[in-house]
Amino acid sequence: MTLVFGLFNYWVAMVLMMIGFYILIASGNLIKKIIGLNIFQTSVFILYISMGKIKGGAVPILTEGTEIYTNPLPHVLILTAIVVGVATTALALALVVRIKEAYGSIEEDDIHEKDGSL
Amino acid sequence: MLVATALSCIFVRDLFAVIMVFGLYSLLSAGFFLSLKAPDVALTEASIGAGIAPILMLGTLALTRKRSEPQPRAKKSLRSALLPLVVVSLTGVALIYATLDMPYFADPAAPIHNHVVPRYIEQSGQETGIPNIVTSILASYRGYDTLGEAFVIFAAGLGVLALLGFLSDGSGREYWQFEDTANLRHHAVLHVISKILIPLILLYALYVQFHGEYSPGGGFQAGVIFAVAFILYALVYGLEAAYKIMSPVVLRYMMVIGVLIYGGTGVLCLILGGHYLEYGVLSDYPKHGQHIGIILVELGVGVTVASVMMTLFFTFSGRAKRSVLKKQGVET
Amino acid sequence: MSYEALVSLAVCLPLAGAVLVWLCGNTPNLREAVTLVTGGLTFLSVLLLLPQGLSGMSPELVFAAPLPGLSLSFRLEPLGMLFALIASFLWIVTSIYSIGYMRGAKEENQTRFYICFALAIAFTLGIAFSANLLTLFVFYELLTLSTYPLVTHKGNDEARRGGRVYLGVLLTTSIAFFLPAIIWTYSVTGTLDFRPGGIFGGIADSFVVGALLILFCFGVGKAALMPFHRWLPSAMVAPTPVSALLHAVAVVKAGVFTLLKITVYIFGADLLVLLEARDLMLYIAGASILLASIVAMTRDNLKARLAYSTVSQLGYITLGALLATPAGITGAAMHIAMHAFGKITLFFCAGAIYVATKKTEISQMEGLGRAMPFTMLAFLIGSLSIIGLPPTGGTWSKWYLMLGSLEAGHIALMGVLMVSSLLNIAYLLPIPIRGFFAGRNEGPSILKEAPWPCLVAMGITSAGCFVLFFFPQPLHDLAASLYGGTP
Amino acid sequence: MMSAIFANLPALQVILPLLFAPICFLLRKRGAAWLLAFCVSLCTFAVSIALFMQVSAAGPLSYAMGGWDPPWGIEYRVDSFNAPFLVLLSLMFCVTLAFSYKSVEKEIVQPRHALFYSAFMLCVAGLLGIVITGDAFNVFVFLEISSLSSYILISFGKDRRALTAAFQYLIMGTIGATFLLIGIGFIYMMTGTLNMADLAVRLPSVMDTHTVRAAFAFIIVGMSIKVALFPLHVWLPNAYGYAPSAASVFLAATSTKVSLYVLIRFTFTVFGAGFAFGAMPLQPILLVLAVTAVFVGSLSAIFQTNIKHVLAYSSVAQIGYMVIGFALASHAGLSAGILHMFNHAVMKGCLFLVAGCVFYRFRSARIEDFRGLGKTMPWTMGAFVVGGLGLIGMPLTAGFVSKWYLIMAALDHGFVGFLIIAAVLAGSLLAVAYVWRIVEVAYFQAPDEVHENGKEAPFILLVPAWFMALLTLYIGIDPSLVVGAAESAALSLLGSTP
Repeated sequence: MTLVFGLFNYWVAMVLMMIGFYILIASGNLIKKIIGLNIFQTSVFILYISMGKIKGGAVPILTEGTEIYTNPLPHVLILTAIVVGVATTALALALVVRIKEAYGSIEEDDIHEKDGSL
Repeated sequence: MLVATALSCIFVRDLFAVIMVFGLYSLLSAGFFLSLKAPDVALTEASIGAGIAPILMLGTLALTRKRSEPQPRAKKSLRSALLPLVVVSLTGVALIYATLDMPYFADPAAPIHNHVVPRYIEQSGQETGIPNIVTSILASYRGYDTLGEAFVIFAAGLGVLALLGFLSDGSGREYWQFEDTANLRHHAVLHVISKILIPLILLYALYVQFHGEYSPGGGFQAGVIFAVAFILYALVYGLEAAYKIMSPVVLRYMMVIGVLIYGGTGVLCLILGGHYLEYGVLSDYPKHGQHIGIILVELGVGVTVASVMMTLFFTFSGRAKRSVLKKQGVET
Repeated sequence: MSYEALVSLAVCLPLAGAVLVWLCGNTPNLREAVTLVTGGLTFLSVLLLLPQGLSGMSPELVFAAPLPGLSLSFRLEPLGMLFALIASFLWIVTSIYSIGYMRGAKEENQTRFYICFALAIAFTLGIAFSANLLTLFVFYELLTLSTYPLVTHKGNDEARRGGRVYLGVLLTTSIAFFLPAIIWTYSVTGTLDFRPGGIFGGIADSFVVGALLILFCFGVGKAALMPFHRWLPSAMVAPTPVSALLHAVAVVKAGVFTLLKITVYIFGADLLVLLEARDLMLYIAGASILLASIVAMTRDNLKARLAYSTVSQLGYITLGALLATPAGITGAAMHIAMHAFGKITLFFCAGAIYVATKKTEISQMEGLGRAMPFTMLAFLIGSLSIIGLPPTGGTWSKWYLMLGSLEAGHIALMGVLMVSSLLNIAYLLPIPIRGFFAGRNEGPSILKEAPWPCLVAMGITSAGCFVLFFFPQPLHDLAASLYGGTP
Repeated sequence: MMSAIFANLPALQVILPLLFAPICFLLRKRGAAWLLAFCVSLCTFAVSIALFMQVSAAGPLSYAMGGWDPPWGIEYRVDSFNAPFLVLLSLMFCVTLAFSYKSVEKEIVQPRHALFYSAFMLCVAGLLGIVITGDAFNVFVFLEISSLSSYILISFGKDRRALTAAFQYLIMGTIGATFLLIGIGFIYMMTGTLNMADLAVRLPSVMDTHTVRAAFAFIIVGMSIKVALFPLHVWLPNAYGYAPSAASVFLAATSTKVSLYVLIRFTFTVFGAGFAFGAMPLQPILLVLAVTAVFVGSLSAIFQTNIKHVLAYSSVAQIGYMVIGFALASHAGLSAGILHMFNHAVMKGCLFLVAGCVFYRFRSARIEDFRGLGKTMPWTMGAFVVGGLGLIGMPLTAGFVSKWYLIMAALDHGFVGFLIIAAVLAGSLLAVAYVWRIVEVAYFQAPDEVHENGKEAPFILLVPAWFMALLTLYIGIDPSLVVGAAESAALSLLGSTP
C-alpha cells in the first residue's frame, strides 16, 4: 500500500507524459502535435515539482520560525523549463503558420502528399 | 482531473476546443503546483501555460483553420497506427519501471532534500540577503541557467520575427512587417472596464517584478503579466493603437536591451574582478552586491520576456490582419 | 650526390615534371620536351642509385609519419631497384612513342595526359622505393587514382564504363582485402617494415598467416589474379601508350611487385612454404594462367587479346613469388623485366597499327605486314619473348620459373607453364604470320608506316628483348640478391 | 587586465558569441552584421586555442559561474576531452562565417541577414555552452538555445520543404530534449545534485536502482535522437538538405557531434563505463544500430538526387562509424570514435562548402547541376574530390587515419570485431559509389546550356572550401596533433571512471 501511495503522484505524472507523448506522435495535425508536446512537457514539470515536495514543508520563502521548506531547486529548474517550453511552442506555431501559407494545409498527410507530387 | 483533460485532447476534433481544454489543463496544473508549495512555478505556469500559449495557439488557428481533419482511417496502415502506441507503451514501461525505486513522495529522507539544497535553505539568507530562496537560486546560484533561458526566449522572438516578421511585396523583395504601420487607420473602441483593469495589471506586474525577492514572483512572471496587459489593450483598442504605445521596432530594441542588461551585469562583474555573474563584487559588501545584481538581472529577464511576448503576439496577430486585409482586397 | 638526395630526386622529378608540363600546356613542343628531359633525368638518377641498390638493404629514409609508430619512408633494395629501373627507362621510350601516337591520333586534352602520366610514374617509383607496407599502400592507391583520368581519357560512355570497372575493382580489392590485411598484420606483428626473412617470425599461428596470405593475394588487385582481373581488359579503352606503359608495365607490375615484396619481405620464403593456404593460391595462380590464355584466344580485338595475355603472364609472376624457392623468386623478378619489354613492344605495335590504319581487330590485319613490315617484325620479336623462345629475354625467366616449380616439387605447375607456352604460341604467333603471309590476293598495298617516334620506340624495346637474352647477367644478379639476402 | 582575461577564459568562450548575438540582431547593414560576427568568431577561436593550450599544459580547468562553488553553482569544466571540441566548434564558426558573406547574400533576402547572423551566433554559443559546461541541467538549457536557433537557421531555407524539415526537427529535437530532461530529473532525484563531477561521486551508491537505469536509458535515447543515430535519423537529411548552405555547413560539421559529445560525456563521466557497458546492454544495441546506420545511410546516399541529401545521408553513415568507436568502449575504440568526429567534421565541412559553391552558382545543387563542373569550376571540384576521397578513406586524407584507428580498435574484439571491420569496409565501398557518381557527372557529362556558362565560384567562397580540403590532407599526412588530442581525450574519459 505504501508503494501505491508513495508513488501515486509520480504515476499520475507518468500517465500524463504518456498521453502527451501519444498525442505528439500519433496526431496528424500539426497544432495538435504542439499541444501534445506541451502536455508532455508539463507532465515532466509535474514530476520535478512532485519530487521537490517534502512532508510539512513550507513555501520556500525564508520566514521566522519555519524549519522545513519545500525543496526550491526543482522549482528553479522548472521555471527555466517552462520558459524554454513556451519558446519552443512559439517557434513551432510560427512554423505552422508558414507551413500553412506554403502548403495550404496543416495536416501531415496532405503535406507529404504535396511534396511527393513535386 | 488532469488526466481527464489531457485525455480529452486526444478525442476532441475541434481545434478551438482542444486549445481551450489545454488552457484548462495548464490552469489545473498550476493549481497542482500551488498545492505542492511551488507558488513561483504556479504563477508562471498560470500566466504562460494558461495565458500566452493558448493566445498564440489561437492566433495560429486564426491563420490556419479550425477543424482537425477527420483522419482517413482506411488509408492508415496497421503499422502506422500501432507504431505510436508501441513507442508510447515502451516509454511508459520505462517510466513506471523507473518509479519502482524512487524515494516516496514527500519523503524527507530523499537524497534531493539532503544534498546541495540544505545550503541554499540555510545560507541563502546570509549570502544573498533575499528571503525568496527560489529567486536567489534562480538569479544567483544558478544565474547562468537563467541567462541561458533569457537567451532561449530571445531566440524564440528572433525566430518568430524571422519566420513571420516579413512580408513580401510580390516582386521578390521583402520588408519588415511593421515598418509602415503608422498609416493604418486608427480604430479605437472605448472600454471603461479595461481602462480600469489594465493599469491594475501593470501595477501588479511591477509589484511582481520588484517584490520578487520577498514573495513569489520575479522577472518572468512580471514580464508575462506585463505583456498580457498589453495584449488585452490591443484586443480592446485594436492593434494599431497598441502599436502606437509600444511600437514593434521599440520592442525589438527592448528584446536586445533586456538580454544585454542580464549579460552586461555579468560582464560588469568580470570587469570588477569577479567571476562571470559574481554579483558580490558589485558593491563593497558582497551581500549588498548580490542584491543589486539580482535586481538587475531580474529586470533584464522581465524586459526580455515582456518584449518578446508582445513581439510574439504582435507578429502573429499582425500577420492575421494582413491576411484578412489581403482577402478583402481580393474580394472588392 | 648522396643516396638520400637521389631517392627523393627520383620520386620528385616526375612530380616536378608534371607541374612543368601543366605550366607549358599551351606550347606542345616545349611540353613534350619537358616530358622527355624529365624522363631522362629520372632514369639517370635511378641509374646512379644502382650500386647502392645492389648492395642489399639501404638505410631507411623517413619523410613523414602519418600514424604514430608508422612512417612514410623509402628504402632501397634490389627488387625495388629492378622495378624502378624498368619503369623509368620505359617511361622515356613511351614518351617518345606517345608524342608520335597522340599527335598522330589527334587526341584531345594532351596536357592532362602528360601530367597524369608523369604523376603515375612518380607514384610507381614511390611504390618501388617503399620501405614499408603503409608507404606502399599509399602510393598504390595514388597510382590507381592518377591513372583513372588516363583510362577515361576519351571521355565517352565506353571510357566511363571502363573507368568505372577499373576504379571499382581496384578500389574494392584494396579497401576490402588489402587494407584490412595490412592493419591485421600491423596488429599481429607491430610493424609493417619490409624485412629480409619476413616479419612474422613465429609470432602468429598458421591460420592467421594463411588468411592474411589469401587477403593479400586478392587484395593486390593490380596483380590481376583471377577472378579480380576484370579491370585490366576494361582499362584497354585508354589510349595505347597508357595501355603500353601502365597496363603492361607500371600498374600491373606494381601489383605483382607488391606481391613479390610481400612474400619475400613480409612472410619470408621459409614461412611461406609451410602454409597450406599457399598451395591453394598456387593453384589459383595456375588456373589464372591457363584460363586467361584460353580467353585470350577467343578475343578478336588486338588490345583485348594482349590484355588477357597480360593477365596470364602476371599469373606466372605470382606463381613464382608464391613458389618461394630461389629459382622461383629469381624467375618471378626476371619475368617482371622480360614481360615488360615484350608486352610493351606488342602494345606499341597495336598502337602503331591503330594510328596508321585505324584497325583494332585482328581479323582485319591480314596482309598488314606488307604495309607495315617494321611494325610486324617488332610484333614478332615481342611475341617470341612472351612465349619464351630464344633469342629473346623471355627464355630466361621462363626457364627459372620452371626450375622453381620443379624445386618445389610441383610437377603439375610445370605442366601448366608448358601448356600455357603452347597457348601463347597459338594466340600470338598467328598475328604476324598472317600479317606477312595471308591475304596475298588483295592488291599490292602501299607502304604506310606509323609516325617515326613510334617506330623508334618499338625499335628500342624490341632491341631490349634481344639484349636481355644475351646479357641477362646484371638482371639475374639483381634478382638473385633477393633470396641471397634471405637467410 | 591580461590575467583577468585569462582567468575568465571559460566564461568568455561562451558569452562572447552569446552577448554579441543580440547586438548583431540590431544592425541594419548587412556588412556590419557580418563583420561583427566575423570578428567575434576570430576572438572565440583565439579563446578556444588559449583554453586548449592551458588545458594541455596544466590539466583540467574549473570555473565557477557567479563565484559559487560547485555543486551549488554552475561549473564550467574544461578538460582534454572537451577542449579540442571547443577548438573545432570555433574553427567551424570562423570558416562558415568567411563562407557565408557571399553565400548568405545570395540565398537569404536582405532584411533577414542580421537575423541570420544573430541566430547563427546563438547557435554557436549554445553548442559551445553544451560542450564546456559541467552541469547536467545547464546542458539542457544550452541544448535548447542551440536547437531553437538551428530550427531558425534551417527555416531560412528557400525551399518550402525547409519549413517542414525545421518543424520535424523541432518536434524530434524537443522530444529528445524532454527525454534528456526526464533522465536528468531521475538522476537528480536519486542523488540530489546536478553537477556532473558530483554526480559521478554520488551515483555509484544508487547505481543498482531501477530509476538510475531508466534515467540512463532516457538520456541515451534522447541524445540519440539529436545524434541522428539510426533509426532516429529521419529528421537529418531534410534538415541539412533544405537549410541555407552556410547553415548546413555548420550544422553538418558540428551539431550531431556535439550531441554525441553529450552522449559520451554522460556515459563515461557521469555514469561510468563500468555501469554503462557492464550493467546495461549498451554495447550490443549501439553496435547493431551503428552498423545498420552505416549500411542504411550509405545505401540511401547512393540513390539521392540532391547533393546535399547525398552528403546528409552520408553523415548518417559516418555517425555510425563514430558510434561504433564509442560503443567499443576501449581506449583504442574511443580514441578512434573521437578522432573520426574531428575528421568527419573537417571533411563534411569541406563537402558542404563545395555544395554551397555550386548552389551559389546555380541556385540548386542537384546532381544534374554538377554536369561539366570539372571544366567550368575546376577548383570547386578539386576540393570536392579531396573531401570525397576523405569520405572513402583514401590514404593521405583524414578519413584514412580514422578508418585505420577504427579497424585497429575493432581487431581487439575477436569475432564481433571482424563483423565491424566488414561493415566499415563495406561502408567505404559504398562511399566510393556515391562519391564517384558525382565525380563522374562532373567530369564526363557535357554541361547543358544553363551550366555551360557557369564560372568558377567567387574566390571568397573557394578559400574556406580549400582551407578545409587542405586541412583534410594535412590531417591525412600528419595526424599527430588530432590523434594526440583524441587519445588524451579518451584517456581522460576512461581515467575518470572509478
